[in-house]
Amino acid sequence: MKLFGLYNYWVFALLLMIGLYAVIAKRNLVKKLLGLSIFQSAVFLLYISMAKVEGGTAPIIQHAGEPQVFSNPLPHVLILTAIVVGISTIALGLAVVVRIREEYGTIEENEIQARDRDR
Amino acid sequence: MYYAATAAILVTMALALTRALLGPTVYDRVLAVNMFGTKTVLLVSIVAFLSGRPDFLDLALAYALINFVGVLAVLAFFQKKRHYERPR
Amino acid sequence: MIVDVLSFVMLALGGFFVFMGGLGALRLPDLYTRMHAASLTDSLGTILTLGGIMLQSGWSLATVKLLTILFFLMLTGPTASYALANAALLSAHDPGAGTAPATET
Amino acid sequence: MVTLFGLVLLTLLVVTAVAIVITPNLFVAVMLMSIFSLLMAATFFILDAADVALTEAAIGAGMSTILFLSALALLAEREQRSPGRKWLPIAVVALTTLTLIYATFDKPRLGDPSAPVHQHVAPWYLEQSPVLMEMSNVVTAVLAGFRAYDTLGEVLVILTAGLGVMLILANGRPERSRQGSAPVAGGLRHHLVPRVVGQLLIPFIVLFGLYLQFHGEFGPGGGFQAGAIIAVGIVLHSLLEGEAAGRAILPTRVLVGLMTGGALLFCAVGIAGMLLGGNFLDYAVLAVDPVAGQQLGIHLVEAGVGITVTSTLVAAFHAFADREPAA
Repeated sequence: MKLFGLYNYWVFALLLMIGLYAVIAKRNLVKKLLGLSIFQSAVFLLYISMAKVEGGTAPIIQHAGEPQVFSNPLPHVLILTAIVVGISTIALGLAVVVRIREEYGTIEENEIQARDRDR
Repeated sequence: MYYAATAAILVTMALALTRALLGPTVYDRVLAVNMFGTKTVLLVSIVAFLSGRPDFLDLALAYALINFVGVLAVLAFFQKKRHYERPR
Repeated sequence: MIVDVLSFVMLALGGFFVFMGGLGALRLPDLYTRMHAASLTDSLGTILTLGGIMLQSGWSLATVKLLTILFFLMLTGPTASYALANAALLSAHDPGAGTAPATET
Repeated sequence: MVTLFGLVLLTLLVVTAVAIVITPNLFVAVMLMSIFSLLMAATFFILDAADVALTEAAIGAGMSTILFLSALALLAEREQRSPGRKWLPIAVVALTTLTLIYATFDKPRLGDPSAPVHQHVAPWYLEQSPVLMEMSNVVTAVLAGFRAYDTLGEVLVILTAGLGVMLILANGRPERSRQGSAPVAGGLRHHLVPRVVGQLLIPFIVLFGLYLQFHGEFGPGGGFQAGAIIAVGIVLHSLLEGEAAGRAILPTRVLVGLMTGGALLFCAVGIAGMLLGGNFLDYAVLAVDPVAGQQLGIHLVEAGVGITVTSTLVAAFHAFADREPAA
């Protein structure tokens, strides 16, 4: 298992960059938002991986007094709230995309910019 | 035996993912998503039992309930799309 | 002891059916046959797997929760498959299309 | 062995993420995103984060898919192929990936108990939350108790985002939507079997959400998870019975009231602590017994969080579902 001790972090790096690629290289706005979601999930994965303690269990105390190893609760708290904040900001982004579609008739970035230049 | 069952579920997840990637129709992909949800429920149930924390079965219950709503949302999406594409 | 053996058999069979369902969903030639493979084995695999865990955990809160999960999965799984097949059929997705490879074997 | 399963799940995650970026069909991308969320939730569960897995399942597989689909119904489904000049982003991304992977070699390996993260406040939280608050779920205790100020900020961000969605999508085309309102309003009324089963499930989903809300101090659960699950239950009703029926049970005015009401309840608990002689969000002074005060404060705060999250997510869904695609 020691060999794979950093695998979680490698996956984090890969997911982060896959998300970033979608944001910078794709022209479709919904695709960019999906990329942003992946980016976000990668950060969640990083935090939760850091919280893990070998041989530990989720930080919910079962029998008081009994010595037990628990994973770190603090990153769990941060990510728990971040997930819900994430969905509300994605909803906000989608709302903007829907309005752009109504005003410009397209959700492709290059076409929107072309329209802007023509004005 | 738990490990064997879990391994089978993971392999099935990979197969369902392949089906979701291959398509060819959108319904195949929705089918794959639905399958994936059921497999996640089973996986969580087994791992919750293995790790000796049966209180985490709440999670599996949540997945079982939520997954169905996703399929219905897809259905409503198809219906809305069909409705707006036909008259125009 | 007997309960142990029984639950292990159930888990093994459950894993087998789940795997078969996955294989069917990947390999079968068209949408409706794939749906058939996936939904039937989903139900059977779920019953067997969850049943196996239930036997292991005995009479406890865990079993009640597992029964609840099983109940909801039995309710939602077939309904989802039905809804999906119905939607596919309504959108004029021909059931006969793409069955050619199956007739060859 | 379970760690090995985690590795498989992580590998599947990367495959799914690549597929999401590559596929030109946005509907397919959203379906794959749903799979991605399920995988992510299973990974979180294997990494001992039960509460986070619950949230990710309710939000990622449920609400996120629903919101993306209801937005996609208003947009074009197919992405246009963007031609040429791909090498620059690929080069940037590849270089950054390699740098990040190189940087990970300095990180402590997964699960190392002597990692710096585990040395600072976490042991204190684990030790004190059963003593100070008599709460067995440390995540809830930290979320609503020790770091409540943090959570208040997050709730306000959620509230702001929800109001933003409503305002951006508020200026509809009233004349047009009046004309063509009838047909889609029916929901899934003609799909009899899903409708009956769905209606059967709504009370169970809401009940389960309430269970999570009030069981949050003993097991996985709390305001955020409960809010997301109850929101899914309410959205299910709108999906089955149509937008009009969904709006009738929870009109926009009520939703806005609930959104702000939840956040205000949170603030009110904090101010009540100040009036009773403690600090802002100091729960110990709320009751005669400090432990009972802590528990009372946490329950009220969690209720506020649950109300705000539920109504924000439902309001965002309605904002999208009520609109018609532009011609």
